[in-house]
Amino acid sequence: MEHRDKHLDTTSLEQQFDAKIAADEKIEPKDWMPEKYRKTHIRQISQHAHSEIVGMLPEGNWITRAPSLRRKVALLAKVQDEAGHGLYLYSACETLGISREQLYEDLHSGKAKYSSIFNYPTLTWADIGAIGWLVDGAAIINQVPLCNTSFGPYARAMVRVCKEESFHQRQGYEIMLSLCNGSAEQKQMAQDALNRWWWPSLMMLGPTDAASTHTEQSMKWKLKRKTNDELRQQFIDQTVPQADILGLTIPDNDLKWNEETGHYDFGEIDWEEFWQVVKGHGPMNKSRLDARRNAWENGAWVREAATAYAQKQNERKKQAV
Amino acid sequence: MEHRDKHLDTTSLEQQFDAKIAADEKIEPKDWMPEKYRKTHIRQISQHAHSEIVGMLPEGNWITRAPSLRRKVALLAKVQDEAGHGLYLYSACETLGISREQLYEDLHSGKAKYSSIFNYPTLTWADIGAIGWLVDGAAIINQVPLCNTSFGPYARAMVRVCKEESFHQRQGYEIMLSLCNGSAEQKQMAQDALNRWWWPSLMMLGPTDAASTHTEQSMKWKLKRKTNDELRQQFIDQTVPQADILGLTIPDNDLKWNEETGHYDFGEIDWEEFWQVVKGHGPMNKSRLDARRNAWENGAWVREAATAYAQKQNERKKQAV
Amino acid sequence: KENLISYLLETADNYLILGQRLGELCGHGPNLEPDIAITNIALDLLGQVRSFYQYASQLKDDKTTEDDLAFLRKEREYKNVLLVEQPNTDFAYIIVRQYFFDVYNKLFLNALQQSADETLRALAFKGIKEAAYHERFSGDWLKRLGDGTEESHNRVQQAVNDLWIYTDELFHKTDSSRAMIEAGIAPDMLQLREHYYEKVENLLTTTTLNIPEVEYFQKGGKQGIHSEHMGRILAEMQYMQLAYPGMRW
Amino acid sequence: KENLISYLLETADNYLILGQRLGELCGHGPNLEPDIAITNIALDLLGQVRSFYQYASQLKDDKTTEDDLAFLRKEREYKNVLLVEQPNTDFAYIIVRQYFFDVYNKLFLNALQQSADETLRALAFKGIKEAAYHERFSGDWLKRLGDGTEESHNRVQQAVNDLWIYTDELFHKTDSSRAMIEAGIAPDMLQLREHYYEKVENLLTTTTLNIPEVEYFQKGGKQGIHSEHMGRILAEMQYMQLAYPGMRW
Repeated sequence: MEHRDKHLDTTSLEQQFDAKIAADEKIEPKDWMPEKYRKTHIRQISQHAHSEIVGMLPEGNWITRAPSLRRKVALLAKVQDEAGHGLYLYSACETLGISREQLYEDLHSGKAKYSSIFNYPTLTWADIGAIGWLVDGAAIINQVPLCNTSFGPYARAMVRVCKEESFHQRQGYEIMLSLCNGSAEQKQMAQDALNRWWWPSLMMLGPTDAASTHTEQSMKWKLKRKTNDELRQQFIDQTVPQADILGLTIPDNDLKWNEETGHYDFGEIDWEEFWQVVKGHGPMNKSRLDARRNAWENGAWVREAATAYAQKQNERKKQAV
Repeated sequence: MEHRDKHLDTTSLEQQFDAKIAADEKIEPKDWMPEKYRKTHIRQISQHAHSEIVGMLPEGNWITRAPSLRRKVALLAKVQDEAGHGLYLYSACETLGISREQLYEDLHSGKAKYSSIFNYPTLTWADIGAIGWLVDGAAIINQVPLCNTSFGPYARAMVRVCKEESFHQRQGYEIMLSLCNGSAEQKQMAQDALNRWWWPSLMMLGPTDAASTHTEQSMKWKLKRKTNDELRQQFIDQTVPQADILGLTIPDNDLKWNEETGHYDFGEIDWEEFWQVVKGHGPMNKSRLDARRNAWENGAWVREAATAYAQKQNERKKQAV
Repeated sequence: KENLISYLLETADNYLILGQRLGELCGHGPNLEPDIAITNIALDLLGQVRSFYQYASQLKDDKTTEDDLAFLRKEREYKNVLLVEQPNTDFAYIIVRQYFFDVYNKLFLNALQQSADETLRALAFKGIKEAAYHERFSGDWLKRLGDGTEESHNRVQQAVNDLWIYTDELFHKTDSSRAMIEAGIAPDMLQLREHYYEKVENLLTTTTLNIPEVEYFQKGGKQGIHSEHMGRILAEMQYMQLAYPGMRW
Repeated sequence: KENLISYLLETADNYLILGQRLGELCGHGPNLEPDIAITNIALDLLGQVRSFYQYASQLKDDKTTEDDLAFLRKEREYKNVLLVEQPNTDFAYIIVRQYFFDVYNKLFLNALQQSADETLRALAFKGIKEAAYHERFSGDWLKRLGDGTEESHNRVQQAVNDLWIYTDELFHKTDSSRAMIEAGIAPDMLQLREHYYEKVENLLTTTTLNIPEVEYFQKGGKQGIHSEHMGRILAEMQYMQLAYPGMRW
């Protein structure tokens, strides 16, 4: 009987849970949730948080070399925003019962993933523009639907993130615009950045639907509302006219407007490269993880000092009482 | 009796030793020498060796930024020569029964000194010219007499050192000449370097005779043949016309030709500054010693590996026999 | 006017170089919170830089822009003190360098609110709240490190020992600052020197750190005689402006 | 002619960037003898750089000097392989990077002695003895570190693991090198690839080091797609030429 009750119990909890989601109500940390939901969310939110943190590195690479004070300030603020996003997202993830230390450990050991796009180097100032325009552009397309995802803390974090991301994207586009309205050398720099970031940005939207796992379940939980291929098409349709305004050429000979579908057709993506980078063989995989690990390890004594100090202060307060 | 014999013995050895020096014969490492002679030589030769090694740092600071390939190659070769000088001099010092490790330890602990001139920073490319012209110029004046000093290994090392130093000095002067024949900005850079290096170079020739210790003994042992003030006058007399050719102004309002003495009169030296730098308060004292210490400490595992490998090889050879 | 321009540069160069040093750290902090806070400080400082340089270029009235002032001077023309160009050796150095500067900066901006120059009064007013926040941040961390673990105590003591010799230069007068003091435009910081050391020494002592005994302080930055670090800071900072002269970004 | 110029740059850029990296070390070696030896290698490499660039500027016939080629190109225009721009992490990295390059360089210069281009034959002839000396130096140290202490073994194994992925790029063909191979001017290094790995793996094995198992090699340098280190190398190296354009030194 007991056994049976429990079974019934879980079933009814699960039904309530499904009903909540179907009714567009939020799941909160204290609510019951299926273990798979928790795990999937930990994986996705932490991956998202790690992407923000690792994503600070390629752009951070240009802070000391930004070409004007105005751009230096804007870039610093942008990278700082990414740290802030990391913070919201780690906090959201922590509500699912995992510690920040554990999340970092999984990042540093290579167990957790982050967006592969950050495994490419930033070679010129135009890359800062291209990342804002294309990478943040693709990120927004991925993220806007998440503002309505089922898990409350994640949805609320995404509302803040998305607001800032669109600002970053405009800023990135504005850098590209300055370059394209500048000297021939500057315009060439912009074109070169587009050439290098275009395909990786398309890959950011995930493997083709055929190769993609988890999609159905994620749709149900509103972790996904469109398929990867739909999002990719949306990104391309939105970005091509922006490139036209810049006077830049998208590095895809097969790209052309299709009157019939009302979308752009585009060329074959080199998925071999994508999977190599995911597997850790991108130009900067090692360098990015080393940088994160070094920051964490070199900071250990600082964190220990802060903890020790807080304990001492607590004890002093107690004694004073 | 025995005691008396020994005393007689030492006296006669000392007489032989003095006679040898008086006859301009060389003292060799295996020869008997008074303890004070040994100690004084260890101090002076090691100080000289340390100066070569520490002296690599201010010039080494510009290797990566040398303004042309030709200058980069020449500067690398020059700094390498200094390493070579260090090597000869440490070897000469080791013949007096002290190990290189001990010598380094004395440098790193601050017990042994090196030339204070290297405690100033190299701020512009012109400093590389000024160091060659002035610092090597003053060094040569200090060192040429040492080619005939009484201690054989030191004298022989100095012959090689002096030959290369004059080459360096010409090279430094040639850098100054290029700058002074260049743009107004380049000439100003040269003038600025002269302004900063002039007084420290004068100080390189040692405290005034009045403040100088050891001079008499050193004269006898041919560690010194002229007093500091004589050497300084020689340096000034030689350098002022060179500055004139460059069209640069020596930063000394009191400097003028004295028909009567046949020498240049010059202004008061700021000995306060000199002693501060000697005491370790120069702008770069800490930085120079840190750099040497770091190189030595970071290299410990390399030296240990080389020793371990050599031992293994020896054992293998033995076993093979 | 020449003196005012020179005084503005002398002041803002400190913010610029310290901001640049802090900018190197962005993304490499010991944790997200201090990483964000340090970037905030860098942003505040660079904001001040822009205001000061803009005012200076307005006075110059010869098409010199804020970016010309920031990026196109030669090393000998930068007037920042040696303290701010010291490297990010570890978090202890970063905090101590910051605290030594922040205490000065707060005193300075506070006094600058009495300036006879209206623009400077406004800049001081804007900056003082930020400076107070900076000092609280670096002071709090100094306490944590000083009274944290044995390791953190030793590291921060080392940083204090090494950086102490650069504090006195903050109070040195240059020809321009002297002229500005006389004109009532600049505060006479020498009069606040004692107050500065009292405050700093007080915090060090309460956090169990020793006050270094120093016979000789370093100087030179205000005369453009920098450490050998400065050349590398500039090579990186100026790269784009030098490699692509005269372009807009 | 365009292809030959491009091929000369592609070759000499390796020497330039490796020479620059080694130049950073001068005065900081673990002992005087290796310090001097490493500087010697830097000098040899920069000597080769000058000869190659001089030949290239002669061919260009448009007032381009060796220094223009060395100092005044943009990052994307440098064609060196990624291997040579890797940082001086520790002595093990320096030695492994050097050995991986030296073995290639000796094979290359040896083969270049058969070039149809007389100048290149002469450069190869001059360089081959130096290259043999370099390889002996780095190979000997690799043995010492590999078969020295446990620490040195681990460090050098780490360096081998990390740098191995940059070796394959040495053998990649570019459009220019392909054209030069067809013209009999450049050797086809791909044919020597097997020989290279045999030699390197042989030394690693005899010195008890493991040969890394690698699925994927890094590339991009020859197309001007460098690591993020390159920008900093150039900022420093180009500083004087950029800050003082068009001057003679």
